Amino acid sequence: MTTEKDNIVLHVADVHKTFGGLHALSDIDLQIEEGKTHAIIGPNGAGKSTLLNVVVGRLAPTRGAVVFDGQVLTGKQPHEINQVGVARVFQTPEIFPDLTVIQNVMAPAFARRDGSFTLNFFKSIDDETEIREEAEHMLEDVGMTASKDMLAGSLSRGDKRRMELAMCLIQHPRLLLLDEPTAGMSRHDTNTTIDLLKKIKERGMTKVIIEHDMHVVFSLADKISVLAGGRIIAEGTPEEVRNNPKVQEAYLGGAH
Amino acid sequence: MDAIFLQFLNGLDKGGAYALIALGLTLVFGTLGVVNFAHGALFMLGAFCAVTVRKILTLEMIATDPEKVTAWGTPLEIRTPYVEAWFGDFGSFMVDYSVPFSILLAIPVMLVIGIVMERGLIKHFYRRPHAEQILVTFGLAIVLQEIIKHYFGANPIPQPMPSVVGGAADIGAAMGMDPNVIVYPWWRLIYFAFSVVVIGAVFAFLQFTTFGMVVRAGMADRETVGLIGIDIDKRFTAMFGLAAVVAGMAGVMYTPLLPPDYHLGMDFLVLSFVVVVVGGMGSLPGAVAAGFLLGILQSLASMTEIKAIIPGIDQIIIYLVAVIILLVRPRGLLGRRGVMES
Amino acid sequence: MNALFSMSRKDVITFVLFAAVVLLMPIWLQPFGAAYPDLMQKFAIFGILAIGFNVLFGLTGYLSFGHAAFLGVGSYTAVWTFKLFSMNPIPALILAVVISGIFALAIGFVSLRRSGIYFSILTLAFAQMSYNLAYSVLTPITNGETGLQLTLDDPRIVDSAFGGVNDGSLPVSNLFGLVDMSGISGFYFCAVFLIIGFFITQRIFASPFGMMLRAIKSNQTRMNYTGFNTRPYTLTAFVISGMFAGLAGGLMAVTDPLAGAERMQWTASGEIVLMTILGGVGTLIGPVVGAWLIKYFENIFSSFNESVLHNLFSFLPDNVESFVVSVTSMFVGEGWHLTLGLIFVLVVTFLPGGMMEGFRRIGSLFNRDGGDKAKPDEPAPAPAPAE
Amino acid sequence: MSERKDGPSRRKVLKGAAAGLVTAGVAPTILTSSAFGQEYRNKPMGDTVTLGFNVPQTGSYADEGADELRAFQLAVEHLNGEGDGGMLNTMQPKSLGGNGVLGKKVAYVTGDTQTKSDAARASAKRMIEKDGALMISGGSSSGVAVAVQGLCQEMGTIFMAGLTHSNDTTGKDKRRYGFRHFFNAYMSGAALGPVLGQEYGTDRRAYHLTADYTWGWTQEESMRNATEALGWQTAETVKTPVGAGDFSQYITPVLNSGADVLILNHYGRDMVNSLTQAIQFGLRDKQVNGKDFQIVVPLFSRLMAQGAGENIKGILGSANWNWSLQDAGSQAFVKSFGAKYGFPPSMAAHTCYVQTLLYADACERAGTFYPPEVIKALEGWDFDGMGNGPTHYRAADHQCFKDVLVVRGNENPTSQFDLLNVVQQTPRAQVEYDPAIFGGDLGPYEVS
Repeated sequence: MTTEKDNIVLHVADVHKTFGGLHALSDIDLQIEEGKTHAIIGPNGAGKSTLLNVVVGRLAPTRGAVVFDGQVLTGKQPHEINQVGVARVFQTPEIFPDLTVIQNVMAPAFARRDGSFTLNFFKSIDDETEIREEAEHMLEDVGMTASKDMLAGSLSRGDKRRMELAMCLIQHPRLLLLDEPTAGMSRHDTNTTIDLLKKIKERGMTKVIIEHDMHVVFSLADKISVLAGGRIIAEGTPEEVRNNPKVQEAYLGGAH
Repeated sequence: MDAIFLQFLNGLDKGGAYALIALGLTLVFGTLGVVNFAHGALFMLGAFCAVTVRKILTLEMIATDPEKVTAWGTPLEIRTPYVEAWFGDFGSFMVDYSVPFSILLAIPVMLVIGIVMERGLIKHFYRRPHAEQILVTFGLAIVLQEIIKHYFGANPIPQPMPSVVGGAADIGAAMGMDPNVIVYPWWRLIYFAFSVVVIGAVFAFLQFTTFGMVVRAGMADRETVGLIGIDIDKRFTAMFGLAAVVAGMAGVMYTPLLPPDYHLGMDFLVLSFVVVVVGGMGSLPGAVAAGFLLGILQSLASMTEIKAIIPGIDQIIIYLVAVIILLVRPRGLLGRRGVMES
Repeated sequence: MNALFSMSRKDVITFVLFAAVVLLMPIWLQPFGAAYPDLMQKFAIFGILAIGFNVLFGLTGYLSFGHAAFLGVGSYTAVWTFKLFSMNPIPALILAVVISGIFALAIGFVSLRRSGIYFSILTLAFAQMSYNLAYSVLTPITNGETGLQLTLDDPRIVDSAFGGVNDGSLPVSNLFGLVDMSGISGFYFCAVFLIIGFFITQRIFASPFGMMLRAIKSNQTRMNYTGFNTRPYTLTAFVISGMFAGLAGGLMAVTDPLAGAERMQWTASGEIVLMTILGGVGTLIGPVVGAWLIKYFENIFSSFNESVLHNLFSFLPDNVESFVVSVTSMFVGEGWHLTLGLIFVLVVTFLPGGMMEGFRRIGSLFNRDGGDKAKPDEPAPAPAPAE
Repeated sequence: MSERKDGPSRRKVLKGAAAGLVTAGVAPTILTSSAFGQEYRNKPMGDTVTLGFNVPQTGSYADEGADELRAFQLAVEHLNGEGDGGMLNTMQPKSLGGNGVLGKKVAYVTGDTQTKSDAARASAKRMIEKDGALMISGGSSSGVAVAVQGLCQEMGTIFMAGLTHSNDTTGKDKRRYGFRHFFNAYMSGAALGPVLGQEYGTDRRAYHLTADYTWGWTQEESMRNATEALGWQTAETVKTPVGAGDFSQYITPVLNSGADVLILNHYGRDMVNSLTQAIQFGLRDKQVNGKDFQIVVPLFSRLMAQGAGENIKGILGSANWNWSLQDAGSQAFVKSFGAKYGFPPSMAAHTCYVQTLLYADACERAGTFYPPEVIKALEGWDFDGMGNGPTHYRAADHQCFKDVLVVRGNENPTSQFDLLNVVQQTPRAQVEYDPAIFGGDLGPYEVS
């Protein structure tokens, strides 16, 4: 399809994934440009989450490879993939419910600074002022300063998502994968989140976002890929996609 | 060859016992999500149902013989069991068959014990961490066995099987081989058959009754079943009772092979956990398969020829097999994903 | 959890109080009839064992059911060091910690490939194999059922090089010939290690490493996608707690040079688990309290016999006395297990979170301002993990 | 006799001081002279002397432990002049007067060994360190006996072993402070051998099932030596894991091994289980090599025989003592025990009772509780009237030598306690051996 460009940060190259006889993904070829927000949309069961799972190493593709910034990610462990700069927000928040909010946000900062394993058990966490301050700033950004000492498990679902976003952002990933970041949020929370994501965009972070909410998609995305039945059926700017008859037939027609 | 065949028989008989004990454990785990360290104690209580029945049947009328005295100076006692005095031959028949009779007592008693345990204690622990379930059920097991020790003492108490099946069956001769080569105790054959019947009955119950279907659905997804308006709790209580009954019956029937004492349950506890985990937590067929597999391997590993190659292998075979299986199959033989991995 | 952040002063106070409580045992245990060297040594040793176990179980949530194996390995190593080299406890303890650490590394490397109950059973299996082999075929190394003991003809090459005299009696472990390791000095020796161990655990709890371990317990998936390789973390925790167990085993040999196989049996492993849960999983002090409680019951409650009870209740009228004695005797002496079982059931039913939860509740009774959940100063009892 | 052989060593003083610190709890005690007053550990200062009885109260041997405890209580009563005096009336020679020991009233403390070395040592230490026990007795397994005996040597406290049958207790692991009245595996073999020869002939093939730990091995070795001396062959010796529960996988190979005798070197629950199961396999109904198949259980106890029930009938074995013995000492003991508790004593109870009396008598004769003197009074002591005929406490290994009973499971018991018949009282001369064969070293009289 498209040729390799210089500013491609993630290349999902010819990926197939089958479960038993079921083709969850076929011939997926996706190129994400640096600094852009790339939305993947599609009806339920189209294979969106499977695609993200292949990218972060939770699932191994049956065929094909995922290349990030010139490195092949396929076959790497999830933590290795994160260490090269890929962070992910999950559809159902994956957080540390037994830690406080601030600890939740500090932990990823340690991963960024110290790598996947360090044995620093003699230094008190209190002396890690830099990381703590950074985490506090991050919480300020997502508007959660007030709840920083609460147990994360006791947060509302919306707050959990915002915190998870903060956990990813504090790592300054080169690529941020967002799996329905506003699902289950109130309109107000959704708008706050959109604002937040726009703010990150200004910082030049590359994002891949899976979303059902077209409002979110069209206010954020630079480029959209439409997935249906495990294949990319359309790709382009929001305008192009909106006007693509195939998309309207397969997806938007049904949804609206 | 004969030796291997005999060891295979041993394995079946052992495997039947292991499977029967593990079945209830995995049932409780699968339905209630409770790690029940008191399961061994239920097995022991079953065994003591048999002891109690026999005790009652052999209650003795005590008369003293004024002529003779004991070595410590009290008049010699003449003891006659009441049942024999009252029912004559039928009385001695009842004493002879006390172990099978005990099942009649064990079923209701164990059912009640199981339900009381579940309603009184276990149900408060459904949502608690497994560690706390372990502590409370372990504590309960200690309490139960200490109560038994208080009333029955610590010594093993022999429970003879009915004299008709007291000897050994010449299986070899029945199969047209030389006599006296392959002989196997009748009671062990009965135990094996019994375990097959009970396991079959439990499976049939879960497979073919509505009750069983609801329970199986509950095992798969408790919340959904709760949502569609079925009172799953009541059924789960019944499941706990059923598990107690299965463990109890296994205990009753085991008494002729192993004279029971109060500590019996603890000896089987670790083993039954290994069986359940090797089979896969919460998987009934897995528990049965693992029971037979471990039973047979244990028997074969005890052969002198094998011990000569690997000394001490019979001491560790069960654990060794458990390690290998868990490394090859992360969730045991037939375990489901996501169970007890938190 | 904000304890972590306001730490320093609070942790210092906790530490000083803990050290004082441990060192003053000979005084405050007096009224409980527990102030004799052997029991106090056991308190210190099992305290070390429990806090070490808590680093693994309390922080990462990995429930090892075979921890007694490391205790046994530590003991065997220490006794062998005594036999081969020197009666000085220092090399014996160093070797005990190192060897049990290596043992833990090997077992942990394999067992940590699985989690949940599968991990527990793997550790159980390894420990039971160690126990069964030590009891039987490994008798040349372990002296089997009888247990490994010192003998007069042990080489003890270091001691004899320095002109140790053989006066026909078995040597006693001693610190450079100055302080015997039996009796009260043995207790203080162990107590120092308990305090050091407590300090180390305190550091671990308050460190980023400790937070990572808690995070693993909380959500391992998130750890992976956050860029942490959880295996080295859990393995480190496993080895650390194995080394604590090895130290405890070594100290058992130092204060009493005998190492028996039954130290590795599953019941011994189970006891460690029970101590930790009884005291309070994941709290700093809870496991130590649990260990003390269980050891106290084992040693003191078991010693009450009927004549002791009759003396105790002699102030009562005769018939009341004999009734009281017969009821009480069910729970002490040979009935001490019953009491222990009842305590397990009662504590876990009414005090989820163990004894520490009880202390917290008592504390909040006195702190009238303290709302129920206003300030969780110890790590709160872990909520039920999602299955 | 002087209570002090030599002055207290510096270490002893330090220990005394430390002990004083513990007992009194506060530092100033160190300065008072009372801490220096003890020349040996736990010297009785008041008008009582405390003995420590360490028996299994939990675990499989709890009933045996309970019986031992009954015997201890009875012995204490008799020593203090209460009750009918029991064996105090038959003991020969005797220095005890039924007024306590050396004028002090005998008190006792108890502990639970749990049949585990660690627990037994902890319990013994508690009795020595906290309760001031001057002597430790009891126990129901050799592992525990050896472990506690080692401890007692270190602590300088005399240990009068209870039920322990391994050769090691007074062989490889013998200690100056440890004494055993009970017989051992070697004596079982030596006593059983000739009877087996008479009963089953000299042309037999024996199959051994042996508990896989030290006691089992010494038992197997002794039985092999005894039977092979008769001309028997040993078909196979198989080790079984302790606590195996189900022994079927070890019993089936016996069926077609060509052996015609099965020797079960098991004790306690293992014995109950393996014997019960072996009989279910029809072994006793079998004919091999034209002879009736036989089962032998080298070490019998009545309590364990109860557990095996009917299966014990007709089985040969050996025992230290049985309540049916007709000598005056045994009868006196059975009489006072039975009168107090309503049933006859076990052999574990007998050995514990005798050990307590022997210790007390030795103190009386030594004129002091000072352990080295008491030890010397016990070493080489000859006595009679305590069951099993004239008995000798051998100085070289602290093993008692006396007649050994060969017993058979009673075919027609007259009561629930009448489970064993004494087939033969094997004379002491036949079971004696050279102490050198088992090695070991007693160690010193004086310990720091």
